[in-house]
Amino acid sequence: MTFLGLLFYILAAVTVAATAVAITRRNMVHAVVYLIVSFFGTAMIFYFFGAPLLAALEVIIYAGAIMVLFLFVVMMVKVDSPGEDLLPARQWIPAAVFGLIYLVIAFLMIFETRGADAPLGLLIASPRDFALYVLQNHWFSIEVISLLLLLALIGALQLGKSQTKPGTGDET
Amino acid sequence: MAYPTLAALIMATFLPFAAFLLIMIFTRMKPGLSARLSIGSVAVSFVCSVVLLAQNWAAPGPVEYSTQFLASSGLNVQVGFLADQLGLLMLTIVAAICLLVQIYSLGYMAGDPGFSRYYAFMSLFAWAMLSLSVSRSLLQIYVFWELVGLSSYLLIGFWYEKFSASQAGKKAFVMTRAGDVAFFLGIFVVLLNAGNLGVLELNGPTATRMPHEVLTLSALLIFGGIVGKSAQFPLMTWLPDAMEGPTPVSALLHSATMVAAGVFLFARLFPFFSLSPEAMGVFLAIGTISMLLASTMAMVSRDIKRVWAYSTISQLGLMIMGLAAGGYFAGVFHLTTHAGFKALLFLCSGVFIHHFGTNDFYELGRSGSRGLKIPTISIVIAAAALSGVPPLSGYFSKESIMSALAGLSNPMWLLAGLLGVFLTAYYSFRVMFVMFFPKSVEQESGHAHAPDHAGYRAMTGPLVFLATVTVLLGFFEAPIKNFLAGMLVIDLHAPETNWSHIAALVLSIAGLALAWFEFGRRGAEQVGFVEKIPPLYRLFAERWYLDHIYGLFVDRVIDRGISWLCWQNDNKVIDGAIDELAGGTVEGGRISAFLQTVMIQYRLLAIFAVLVFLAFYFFFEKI
Amino acid sequence: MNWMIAAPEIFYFAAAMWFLMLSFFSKPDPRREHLSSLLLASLGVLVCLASVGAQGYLFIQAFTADIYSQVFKILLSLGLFLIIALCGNLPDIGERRIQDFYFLLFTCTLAMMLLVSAGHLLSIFVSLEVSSYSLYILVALRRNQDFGLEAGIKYFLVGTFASGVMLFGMALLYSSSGATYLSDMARLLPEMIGQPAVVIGLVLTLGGFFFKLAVFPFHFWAPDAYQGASNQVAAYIATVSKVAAVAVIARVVAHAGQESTYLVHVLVILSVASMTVGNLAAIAQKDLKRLLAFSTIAHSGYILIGILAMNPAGWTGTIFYALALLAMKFTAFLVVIELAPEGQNLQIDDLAGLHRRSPLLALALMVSLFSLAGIPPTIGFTGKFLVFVAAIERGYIALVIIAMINVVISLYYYLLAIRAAYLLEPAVELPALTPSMPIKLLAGISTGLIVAAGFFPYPFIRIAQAAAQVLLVGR
Amino acid sequence: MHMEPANFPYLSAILGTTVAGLIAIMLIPAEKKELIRRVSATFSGITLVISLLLFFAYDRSMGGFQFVEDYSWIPSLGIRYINGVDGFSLPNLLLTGIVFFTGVLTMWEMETRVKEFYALYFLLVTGVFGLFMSLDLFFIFVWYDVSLFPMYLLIAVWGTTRKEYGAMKLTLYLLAGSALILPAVIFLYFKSGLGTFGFVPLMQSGMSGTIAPWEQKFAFILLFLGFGILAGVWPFHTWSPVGHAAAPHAVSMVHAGVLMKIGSFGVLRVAIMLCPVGWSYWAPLMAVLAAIGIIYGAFAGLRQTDLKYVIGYSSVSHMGVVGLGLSTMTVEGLNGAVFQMFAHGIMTALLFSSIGYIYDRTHTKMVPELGGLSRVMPVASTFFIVAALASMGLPGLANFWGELVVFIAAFRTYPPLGVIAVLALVVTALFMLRVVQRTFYGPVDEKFSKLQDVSFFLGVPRMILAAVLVIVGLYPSILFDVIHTASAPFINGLPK
Amino acid sequence: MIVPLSHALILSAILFGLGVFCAVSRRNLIMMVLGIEIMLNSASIAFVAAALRWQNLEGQTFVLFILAVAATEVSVGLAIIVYAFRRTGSFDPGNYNLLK
Repeated sequence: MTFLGLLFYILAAVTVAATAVAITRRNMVHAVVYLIVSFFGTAMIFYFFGAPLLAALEVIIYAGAIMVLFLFVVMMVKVDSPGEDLLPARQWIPAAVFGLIYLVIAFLMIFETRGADAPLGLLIASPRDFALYVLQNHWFSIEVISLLLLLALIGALQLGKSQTKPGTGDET
Repeated sequence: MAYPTLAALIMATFLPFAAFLLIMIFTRMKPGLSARLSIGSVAVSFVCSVVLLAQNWAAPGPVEYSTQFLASSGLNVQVGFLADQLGLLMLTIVAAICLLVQIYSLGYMAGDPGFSRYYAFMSLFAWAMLSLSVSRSLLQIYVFWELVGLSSYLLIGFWYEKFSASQAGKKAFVMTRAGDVAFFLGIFVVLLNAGNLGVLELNGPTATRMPHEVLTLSALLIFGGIVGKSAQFPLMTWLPDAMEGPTPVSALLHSATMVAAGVFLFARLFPFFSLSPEAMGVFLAIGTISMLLASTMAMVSRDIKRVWAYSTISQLGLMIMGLAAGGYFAGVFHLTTHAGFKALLFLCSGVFIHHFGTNDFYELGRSGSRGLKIPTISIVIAAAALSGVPPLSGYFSKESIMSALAGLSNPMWLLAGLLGVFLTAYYSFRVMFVMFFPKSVEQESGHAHAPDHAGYRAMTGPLVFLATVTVLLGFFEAPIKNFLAGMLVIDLHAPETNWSHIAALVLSIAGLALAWFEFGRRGAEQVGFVEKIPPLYRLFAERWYLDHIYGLFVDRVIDRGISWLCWQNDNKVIDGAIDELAGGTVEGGRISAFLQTVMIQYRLLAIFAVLVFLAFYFFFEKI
Repeated sequence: MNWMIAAPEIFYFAAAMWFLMLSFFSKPDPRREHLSSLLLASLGVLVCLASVGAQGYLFIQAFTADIYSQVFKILLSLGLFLIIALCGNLPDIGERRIQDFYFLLFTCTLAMMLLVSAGHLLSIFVSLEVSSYSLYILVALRRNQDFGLEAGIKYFLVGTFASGVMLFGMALLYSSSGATYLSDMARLLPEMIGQPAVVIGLVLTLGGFFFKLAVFPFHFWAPDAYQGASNQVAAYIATVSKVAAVAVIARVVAHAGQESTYLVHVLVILSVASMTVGNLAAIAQKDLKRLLAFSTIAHSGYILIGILAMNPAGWTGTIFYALALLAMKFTAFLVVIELAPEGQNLQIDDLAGLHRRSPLLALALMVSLFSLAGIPPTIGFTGKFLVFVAAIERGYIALVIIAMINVVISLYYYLLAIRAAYLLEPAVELPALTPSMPIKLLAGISTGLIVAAGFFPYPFIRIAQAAAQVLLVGR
Repeated sequence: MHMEPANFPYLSAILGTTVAGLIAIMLIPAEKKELIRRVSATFSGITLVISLLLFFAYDRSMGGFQFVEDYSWIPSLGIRYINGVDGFSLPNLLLTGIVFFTGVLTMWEMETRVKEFYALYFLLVTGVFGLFMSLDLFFIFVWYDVSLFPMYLLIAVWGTTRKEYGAMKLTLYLLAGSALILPAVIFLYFKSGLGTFGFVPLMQSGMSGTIAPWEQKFAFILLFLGFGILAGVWPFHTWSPVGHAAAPHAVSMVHAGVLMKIGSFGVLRVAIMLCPVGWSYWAPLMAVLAAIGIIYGAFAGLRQTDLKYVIGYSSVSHMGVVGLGLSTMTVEGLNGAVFQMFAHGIMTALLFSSIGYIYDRTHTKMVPELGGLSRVMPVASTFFIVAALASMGLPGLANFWGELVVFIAAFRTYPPLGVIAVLALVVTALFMLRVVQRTFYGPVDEKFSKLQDVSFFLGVPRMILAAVLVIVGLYPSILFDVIHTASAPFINGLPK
Repeated sequence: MIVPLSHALILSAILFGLGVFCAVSRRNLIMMVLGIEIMLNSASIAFVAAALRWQNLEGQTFVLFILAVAATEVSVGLAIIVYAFRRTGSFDPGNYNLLK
């Protein structure tokens, strides 16, 4: 086992653990913070997998922007959800059962597949190469995704515009 | 066959049908015209039949005319005419009695709201019965057989507003239908085994090619039709009920002609039946049973028409006995004479009923039925003929049947026959004595005067004619025998045993005497000996409980049994299952719809679970 | 690069931008917006028709124009035009939001056009997301916000869940096969389709499309979204969005899924489950739109039959079925929209007396429902017939029998709706409906088309056949 | 198989006339009821005339399919618009024409939603005509369904007893049948390997064994059950009495008179003629079901108190006779079966037409509530009684010959079943006469004493039907000659 | 080499499972969105690992776009959820049950 390999396992363990902790937190702020840890771990893995740009983006966008947005929302609406049934038994037990079956099958599926044990050689995509590649090959998708972002913007705006008090009409 | 003959046959048979159609479609509203049409057509038929009879009197053998019918159905059905001696004789009898009865009906049915309808049905009957007489194949006979059944149904239920009349019509149709189904099956058996339904072929060599068992089976099945139509045991109870119809109808259909069709069919297929002694034995037994049972019933009835109806059954049984005993001529001759005197009996009774408005002959007697001279004389002649009093026609025909029976090895049949003769004389004259020597006469005057209007004349004319025939016909035994001898049917047994003649005569006189003793002599209490034995009386009056058995059968087994089961099966089992299925589907829909409304996380879980299952299935499928 | 092959997309992009600009710079005017959108949509139809012969690739193969995609673009543009024709009265979308409403509609249609042309997993994914997001917003935009937001949330959650599943599937597919272009898949996958990660990845990938088509088990959003969305939006989801989903599923399956019996089995299971669940649940519905949602789910099951046959007849039938679905669902929704001038949700009982209030609409409803039920001689029957023929050619006769039994079940609830329209009398006397002339014309034409195309389907079949040629990859 | 092209598209002319009638009715404003009736009568009269012309123009010496029209329809699937008539379809076409026309006249007095009624009625009949004349399985299926689905509204809107239940049951039941037919048809299409839905080539491949025996057996049972449901095969008959009772009179007429024939015709045309091997394999089952149906229908009919239920069950019984004929695998059997289809169609149409008249006057069709009607409406009663007698299989009326020939064939092939079937004649007679007795005989009820008898005009449809019964009854060859041209070559051409 | 591809895939699969678990069992709309984010993230790991296996940048490109989509999802999703919360005052998905 190489050093990087060991590091991978450690990071994987951290990521999984952080995620697992995150999803079981009653306090959503805590959950988000743990999830940020998880995303940091993911970013590290990206880095070792030769995607430094993505690692950075993961930290900036996922851990930074997205999670912060979550935090904003959670804090803005100020809900501690004390009454929340954290993990209702009639939900998590079936979910856990299917989750376990799923894991078994996932293991089976991954190991049964030819070439699954292919070693991951080290190859680093420099941000420059990556950017060139993306722009050369996936300009189309970039255009589309820009449309998506525009859409999200307008959508969020519209939903806000249409926001009304219960009982009053449309126009506020 | 010469064309004139064919033309005569066609005219004889189809004219009444034309009359039927014309009346039904055009002249329902014009009773007079309807009657004229009907009578005219029958008159032409009668003339044609007489001409044909005369023409063929000396002809050597049967003449047949046939044409292909239904060639393309895959069956080879030949239709046409078979004008042999038997057929022509029957044709003439039927045409004659039809004509007489229709003339008689002018008076009897006058003023009835359904006058046109009556004549339409009469014409329908005439067509069917005349055609039946000269049909050349079994299938054709079956067709007209059913049609006479139909006209019988319609005419019995003529006064349909009377519940009993419509009931009786239905009963008649269904009971004869039951017999006809056997006949129908018999036809199939014959067709499939002999490949031919022609009467001549069956009577000829074709039948001998059939296996014996099959032949017996088919004979028995065909005899089922005879049992139904001629009201033999066990399908006998419809005939007395059929007396609900107008009396001329009873005279025509239910005594003289239609019911005799059974016997006629027997005679038609006589050579064929003769090939199976077993079947003949069964026929003999059934004829005997019917004759005796019906006689006993006649002994206790107080309804004049019913007495004659029972007597009809009994006489038909006697004819069948004669035929089954091998006395071909005896049977046919008795058929001929019986047609005359039985029609006469009914027509006379009709006059009384019409006049006094009651069927009860005790009542008639009290009302002074003696006052009507012509009917009184005629009915006595007819009753005497029925009883076998010489020299009336009945005497001769009965004697020949007795001699046929006497020819059998087992004397029991003859004894039964003689018993029948005794009983016949007894019950006939029971009626005569009660009617004409009543204990008390309520109204000597009043009705006693013979009415003198056109209707009455129309009614009495046929009486006189028939009475004459009854008196004279007996003396034509020999010519008729000669005529029928041309049928190539030799009586199997024709021994001349004098003692049976004498015994029959003695017994009929004895019956007459007993009747006189109990009913006729001055001061007789007019109560028969049977009536003094209550259980026996009840047995006879209830017609040996045959109707009860049928009623129970229809009610319990068919109506409340099979039919109920079928209906319940439809409702509960089949429809129940279908409704259950439909209800289950709707219920499933409700459940399914409910499952779509569960909380969103369960839905996501369901998606996940299905995906897990599908992935799992991949490995499962590989195994 | 020949940009002209993307003419429809460019046109629709421009149209969407037009409304975006309007919303920035102009006060809303419903009538003007409607007329301009109608004009643009009809122009769009013309553009699509004009570019029907376009063929070629843009962005390597990420954008593929071929007869298949162009035919579907015509259907999509036609669908958009028809839906916009029903938007003359938009009571459920606030006046202020009307420009954005049209923007979203055009954007969504544009995304679907990109979707049917996409030749790369990534471009498929992003196009799908764009169309989904515009729909989430459209659904949530309803004036009745309790309904709209709830429907939006559910639609959104199921949709993102499905796209998560799809991404995971794509990851599996890519990690084990290395193929991302559909053409690569057609080349590489046949020999490794037996690998679990490949084929399960493919199934999960299809999950995202199944969500669009509302195939079991990704159908859970449909009833709520239909019921919660405004009538016009529901009509759009039921017609245009389904056409696009059919297109992309057929294309992906044709490229990636040939030779896999496992995939066929999965599709059979999902098909049977979809139609059974959809038809059964529809029986118990009172809300007309919800009923139509379940009927859509059932129809996705029938369409899958054509797809899983994976033969030319199957592709042809699938494409024809998409057309059929467009026509039938549109006609049904036309009646719904005309019957609900306030934009309210219709109960089945509200149809009472329709045969007197408007014989034409009643007839249109009856014909469309019978067509949905697959009764000849309607286009719905011909569509079913074609996919059944394809399935039996492959020997899936049991599947067809099950489908036919489902047809019988479905007939029950369609008949209930027809019964309401033709038999029931309303409790209070309702005024006669007088749809505007264009609507009458539209109802007449669509009803006529349903019958005519059912009876003389050959021209449409030929188009479908031509389009289906594209899917015969690797043969 | 001989195919004689038509010099004039008579068959399409029939379809065209019904469709034109449909369109004409749709264009007339709903208020002009009288005009709608007249238009309907005219168009249906034209179809009757054309079908009569066809019937007599058909060359009996040549046989085969005549008046064939053949146009390409969906070439990619080998679907063609082929119409043609042979000895099997010709009587059914004529039957449809007669029942169609008389049905229009029977409904003359109806006042509710006249326009819609006649429009749906025309649609229904278009399907029926189409099915009888089409020689392409695709079209046969299409017409089959076209003739079914208008039924729902026709019954549910204009019906009487439990109409919505009956309508729903009938529609779902019959379409469940079509659920079996369609897969089987497509199955045969592929198994023949010919790439055509054309009836004649498929039949040849069925005859020659190109379609393997197991395939024929499989397809046959699907087709038999599918069409058999419509033909009222026991135990799938329960929709029939319910549906009959619920339907309006003309629809009952078409339904029992023609629609059930579609079922048996489908069994003959599609199941039997395409899958002869399957036929010979399943024939005993067919025969047993048919025999049960005959006797069962008669017994179940015995308990009914609703006139239409009685007729419904008698239809089950009579259609059993058809089924029995079809199961015998003989020329006679087929002849008798097709003949019986015609005869039963006319007979039952007459019954329903008469019941319709009675119901319109008395507003009841429950036997116990009726009585003595012969006194107040003798002519109407006569029509009913004639039909009832025909139903009993009385010689001289059409049904007798059909039953006779079928029974003979059955007796030859399945003697025990033949006996059972013949025994049912007694039961049929019993229940028919009971109904006649209780409805028409007996004292007339006070509330009915003012009723009018049928007028000449309203009597016309019943007269036509009764006349057909009598004419065919007296001269059955008129039909047998035609039917034989189809049945004999078919049976003789069967693979040994 | 770092690790076999399968190990990275296993990591991805575990995270995906956790994401699903979170989405289906936390009765909180925000947590559900969070769970879906985790699912998207798990796909990203698989893509990056696969990119390494095939030695091309396709996988990494995917991840780039997943980031964008995730951002969109959060913005639109949270917007809808927050507005819904304003009307109903609840994040409990069980409270959204008007439509049936």
